[in-house]
Amino acid sequence: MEQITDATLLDIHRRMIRIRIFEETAGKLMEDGKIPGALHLYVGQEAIASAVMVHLSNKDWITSTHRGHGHLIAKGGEFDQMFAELYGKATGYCKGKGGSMHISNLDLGMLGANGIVGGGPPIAVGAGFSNKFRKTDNVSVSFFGDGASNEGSFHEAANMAGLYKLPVIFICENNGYGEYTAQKNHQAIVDVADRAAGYGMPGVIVDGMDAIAVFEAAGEAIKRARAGEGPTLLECKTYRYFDHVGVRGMGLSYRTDEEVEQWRKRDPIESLEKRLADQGILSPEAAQAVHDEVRTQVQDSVRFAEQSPMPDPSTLLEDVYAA
Amino acid sequence: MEQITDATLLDIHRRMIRIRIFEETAGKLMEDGKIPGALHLYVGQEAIASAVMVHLSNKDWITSTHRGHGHLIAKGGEFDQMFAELYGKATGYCKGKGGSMHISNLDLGMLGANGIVGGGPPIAVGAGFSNKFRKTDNVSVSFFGDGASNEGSFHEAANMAGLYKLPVIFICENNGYGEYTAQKNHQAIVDVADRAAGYGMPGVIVDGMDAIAVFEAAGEAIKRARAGEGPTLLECKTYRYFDHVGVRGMGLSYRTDEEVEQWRKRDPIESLEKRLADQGILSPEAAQAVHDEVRTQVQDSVRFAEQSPMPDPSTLLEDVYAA
Amino acid sequence: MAEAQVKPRTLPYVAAITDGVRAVLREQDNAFVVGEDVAGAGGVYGYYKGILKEFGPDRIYDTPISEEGIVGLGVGASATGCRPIIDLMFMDFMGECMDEISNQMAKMRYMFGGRVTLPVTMLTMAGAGASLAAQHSQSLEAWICHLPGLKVVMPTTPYDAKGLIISAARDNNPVIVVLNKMSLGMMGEVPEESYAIPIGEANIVRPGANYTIVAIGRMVHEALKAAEQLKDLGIDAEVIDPRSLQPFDTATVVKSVEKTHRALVVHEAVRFGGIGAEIASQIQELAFDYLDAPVARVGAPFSPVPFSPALEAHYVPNADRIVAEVKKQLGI
Amino acid sequence: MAEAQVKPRTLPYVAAITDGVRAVLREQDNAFVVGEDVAGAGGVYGYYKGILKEFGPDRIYDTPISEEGIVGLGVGASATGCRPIIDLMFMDFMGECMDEISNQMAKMRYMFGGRVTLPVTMLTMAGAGASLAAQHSQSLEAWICHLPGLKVVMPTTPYDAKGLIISAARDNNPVIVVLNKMSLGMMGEVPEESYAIPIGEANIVRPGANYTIVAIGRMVHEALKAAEQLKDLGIDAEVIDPRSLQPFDTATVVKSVEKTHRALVVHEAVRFGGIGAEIASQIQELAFDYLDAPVARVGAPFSPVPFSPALEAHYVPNADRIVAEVKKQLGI
Ligand SMILES: Cc1ncc(C[n+]2csc(CCOP(=O)(O)OP(=O)(O)O)c2C)c(N)n1
Ligand SMILES: Cc1ncc(C[n+]2csc(CCOP(=O)(O)OP(=O)(O)O)c2C)c(N)n1
Ligand SMILES: [Mg+2]
Ligand SMILES: [Mg+2]
Repeated sequence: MEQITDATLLDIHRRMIRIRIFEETAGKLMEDGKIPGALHLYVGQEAIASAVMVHLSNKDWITSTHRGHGHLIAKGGEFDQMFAELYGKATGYCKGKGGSMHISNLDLGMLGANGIVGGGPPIAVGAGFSNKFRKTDNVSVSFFGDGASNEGSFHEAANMAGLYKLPVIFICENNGYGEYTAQKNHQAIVDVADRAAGYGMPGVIVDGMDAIAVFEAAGEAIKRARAGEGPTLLECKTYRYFDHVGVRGMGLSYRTDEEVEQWRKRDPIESLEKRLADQGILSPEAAQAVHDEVRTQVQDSVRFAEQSPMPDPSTLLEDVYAA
Repeated sequence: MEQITDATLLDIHRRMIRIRIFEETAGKLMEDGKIPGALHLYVGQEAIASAVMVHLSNKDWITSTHRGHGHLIAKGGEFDQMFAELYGKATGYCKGKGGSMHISNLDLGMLGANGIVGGGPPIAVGAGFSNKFRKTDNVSVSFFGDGASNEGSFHEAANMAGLYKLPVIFICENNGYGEYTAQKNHQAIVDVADRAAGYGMPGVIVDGMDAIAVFEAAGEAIKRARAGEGPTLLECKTYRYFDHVGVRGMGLSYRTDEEVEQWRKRDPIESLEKRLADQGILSPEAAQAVHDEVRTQVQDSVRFAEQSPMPDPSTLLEDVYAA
Repeated sequence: MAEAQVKPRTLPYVAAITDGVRAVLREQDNAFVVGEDVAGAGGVYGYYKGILKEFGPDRIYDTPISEEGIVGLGVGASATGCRPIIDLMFMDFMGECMDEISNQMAKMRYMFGGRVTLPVTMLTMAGAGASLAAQHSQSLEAWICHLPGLKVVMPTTPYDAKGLIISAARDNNPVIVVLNKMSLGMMGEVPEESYAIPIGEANIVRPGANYTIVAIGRMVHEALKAAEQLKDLGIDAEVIDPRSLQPFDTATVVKSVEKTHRALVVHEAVRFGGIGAEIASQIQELAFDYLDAPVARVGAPFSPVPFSPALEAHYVPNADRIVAEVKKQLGI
Repeated sequence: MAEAQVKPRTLPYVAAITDGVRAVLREQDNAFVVGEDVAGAGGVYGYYKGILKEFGPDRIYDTPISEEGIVGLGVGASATGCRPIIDLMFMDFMGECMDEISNQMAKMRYMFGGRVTLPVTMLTMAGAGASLAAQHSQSLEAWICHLPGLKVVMPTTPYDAKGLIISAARDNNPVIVVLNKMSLGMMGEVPEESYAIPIGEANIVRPGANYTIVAIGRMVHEALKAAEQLKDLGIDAEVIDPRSLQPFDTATVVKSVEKTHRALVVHEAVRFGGIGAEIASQIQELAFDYLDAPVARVGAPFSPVPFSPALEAHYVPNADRIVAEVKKQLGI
């Protein structure tokens, strides 16, 4: 198993902070009515995107979900273009045409958030097929939720990846809920990883609140994929702190405060910081400096987004077709 | 395990003969240009439909596939209305509107052949849901192929059946091919039953050429379902003797003559007859008499179908909507 | 049972949907609701609020995120003695279940020679205007109106929402009820008792003398606003809400055009290939000699629905665009 | 490379498809074919015969029966540097993959602000007349023409089949090529060399003076037969094959109607909500003052496709029904 370096640990840590602060800020802006539409926030799940993405280059593809900001940030997304997109501004990654649910950047290898649950896995299979066809050693990673694992599209994609031994990693971020429906009310199994056997691929379970565990498990899966040994289904047990949409969301009582508290006690950032401090890699003060720095970046980017122009109505019918 | 009676054995035997002779005749009529459209023949797989169906009443539902004649015959389908349907006659089960791929009879609990691979499982889940909702102890059985097990619809249906613990039995007739594509070229697994674990249901494998083995395994699964213990995925390893469509079909060399011969040596009818003879339940002569009787019935029914009128064009727009 | 005489009660569209579903569950023992987040959460737009509490878990079920499975459940259950109400959270998700809708639900009766009956009702949410972008804002009624075997209704008021849901559920055919997310807060009179609105009968929501506007779904309200503006131009527009798109009440529309000599069809869906094309074609086929000008159409332009409010505002048809189109047609 | 001058060669439509695919695989290194039974079997209609042998297993792949997976593969591979040709065995199976077609393939470029390009070509088989019943005989082009982001072409001759497949594959957008199963044996001239037919340009297959017939897909041939019959009635029909439905060559059609003053649109699809409604609407919008009669439409009646040949013969539009509709329109 690849030994994790201090630099990588710090890299993961910074990505997690970037996600956390971006998301907290975005959620507030949405609930204050500044950002239109619906935001699905990633807070609580930061370890997964961050620890997976440090293994990838811009030529490795990912597909994401409706809960996609974290994936894009971890893949290198810039706050300016991200906030601008959330605000629907012309300077956004998608020129304001996509918004939160379709935020994307091909240059970073990010094939888009997706408003369709289960929309991503077949596309990731296509990207993996492409990587193999073009004889690269690049991989594609498909992030999806526990809820999405019940979509037929996931099944078809997983079967095809297994069949063609494609360099695809299926990462199920099992946060225990699909919207307001608990996992036990949407599938009769506890571990989504149990489905891997049906596609001829390994199914691996990892603690999604533990960045280092995710780093190691994802590293194994990605190494296998690059080596032409085929796909892996990696299930990360995790939790989202906020509501399905926004922060407070609809205020439904589908889960208890105690449950949320239990998970928050295992906060992926806090526990990583503790470990980094214990090992003398990053002092609490230095960690705080990262937070502060990122917070400033976020504030700057919010300002950038707010000051950016709305797309001109004349652009409405542009970008439907390529020349 | 339920002890099989002589009467049941004879019943299964007769159903198998009825399927075999019906199908051989229908295939010839199609290839002679008498029956329009496409027939997918069940010859070789007779043990499965026959041994499952003896467990069911007319109030137990089944969904079938494009290869559906055998299922309907085993469920009690009459040759007259079946041949008439294949000929597109007004006297057919569907008044000529459905043909082979949609042949059905609700009174017998047969929810139709289906031209869509994977179209059946979700409907069987609906029927199972209905059985449970209406507080009956009836079950529904969904027949589907190895190829169909790669459709997203199967996945969604299986997951829902497992979740709600529905009285549904998923019977995969694994004949090794989806059209001209061998199983190893459409999925990375050998046993479709491996997928059961992913839905929280038992996966059982049985020799689909052995009527008694199918009877026993299906009996267990149906008993479980009736008792409210939920669904089962039962995989029956089998083989189709003829081409994907028709008898000679497209004449492609996607499988070897030796392979066909190997399977034919394990013919489900011959082996059952041998066993019935050995056990003194049915002498070869008595078995022959069943064949002869059925052959005469088939001939009579072909005559009935041929002499039946075509549907009147005035009926074209009938049956689109219910009153 | 003697219904007590109640005085007019107003409800928002969202509560009228609930009221319709409640009426169905009361009057039909074999009716139940299935869909994503319908039971525990009461639906993401809240229109099943209270149903679980009132009717219990045997009558309303949360499902996995499995649209094809949900529709298949509706098909199989309705074929075997139940009267399911299935919920498709957003109409945009029809892509996930179009096989069960189009190849099974719509065709099964015909393929079986009329020997099966599918009393299944599907509720789904359409419409743009909420900055939900390309995959949560579509109006795809054109797809399903093109499918023999289905009925399609689009309630535009609280009154119609309740009444059409009840009619849909009483109908012995698959009926798709297309709701509109921007109308959820709209208030209107909704009687307490159960009542049905005949499927296939258009509603003349504003009688008028010299112009016919056929408005689909939420566009009815924009057409009414447009009609007010048109008054100043001396145009007395008749606004027709077909309510049911399949079957479509051609007669009412044609009769109107015979009187007014001019017509415009408006819908939220993309103009090219929208249901407006069918309606415009029918009008010119059947009232050609009465027409003083071509039948006009207003619909969304030819792009996916944009996210940015700045673009979406220019995308979704509204009263101003209707008025502009009328003026263009009249050369004023 | 100097192409040798070859003398006209005739091929059946089925072989012209193969020829088109072969041309694409030769000229585009990043093109490959994926679909059910396309490689080993050469396709259930045989139009990939020989491709595996000529190009090897790296260029053509059999897939599982997973239509949504197949289309998703096309989306993902085309977004990342390949030019896939994906095969959907029957157009009826669009129900299984409509999400990947409509929500991903059609919209991705727009949603991403134009920052992705999807050069993916989909071949699929439509049409009734082969006693294949309701789920293997449909013409569903209306669904996909209503989706901004897609292009849709329907080749009606061997020449067009090859040329449009090549154009589709050279196009940098998702293009759906709708083939017709009853035309597979039709013979026609097909040059050896690679050639493209511009997408969006209609073809006037029979010039005429006083009647315009716009015929979609295989109906072009029925329209040509009808035109012969109409000669005896003194009608000199111009038959237009749009070839491309999205984008649609409105100008050519309108110009024809301005000359002929009468028009009829014919397609195999169900008449209600078919693409004929869009075309008829456009004609009356843009050529209203030229029209001597309403634009007529011929399409399939409002039922699923029946299995029985006795019924199917009355279901599928043909020359006689076109002639009858013309006569009705003219009152003769
Ligand atoms: C095809 C489709 N069905 C339903 C929805 C509505 N929806 C959006 S997110 C969601 C829950 C997804 O759950 P999961 O996959 O576990 O992801 P999570 O939200 O937990 O990250 C649902 C049902 C959708 N967007 N697309
Ligand atoms: C949705 C769909 N995709 C493809 C087809 C074409 N098709 C018909 S039968 C078949 C093979 C089915 O294989 P399997 O499920 O193993 O059943 P078998 O024919 O072996 O009985 C295919 C691909 C179809 N009818 N429906
Ligand atoms: Mg989840
Ligand atoms: Mg098979």
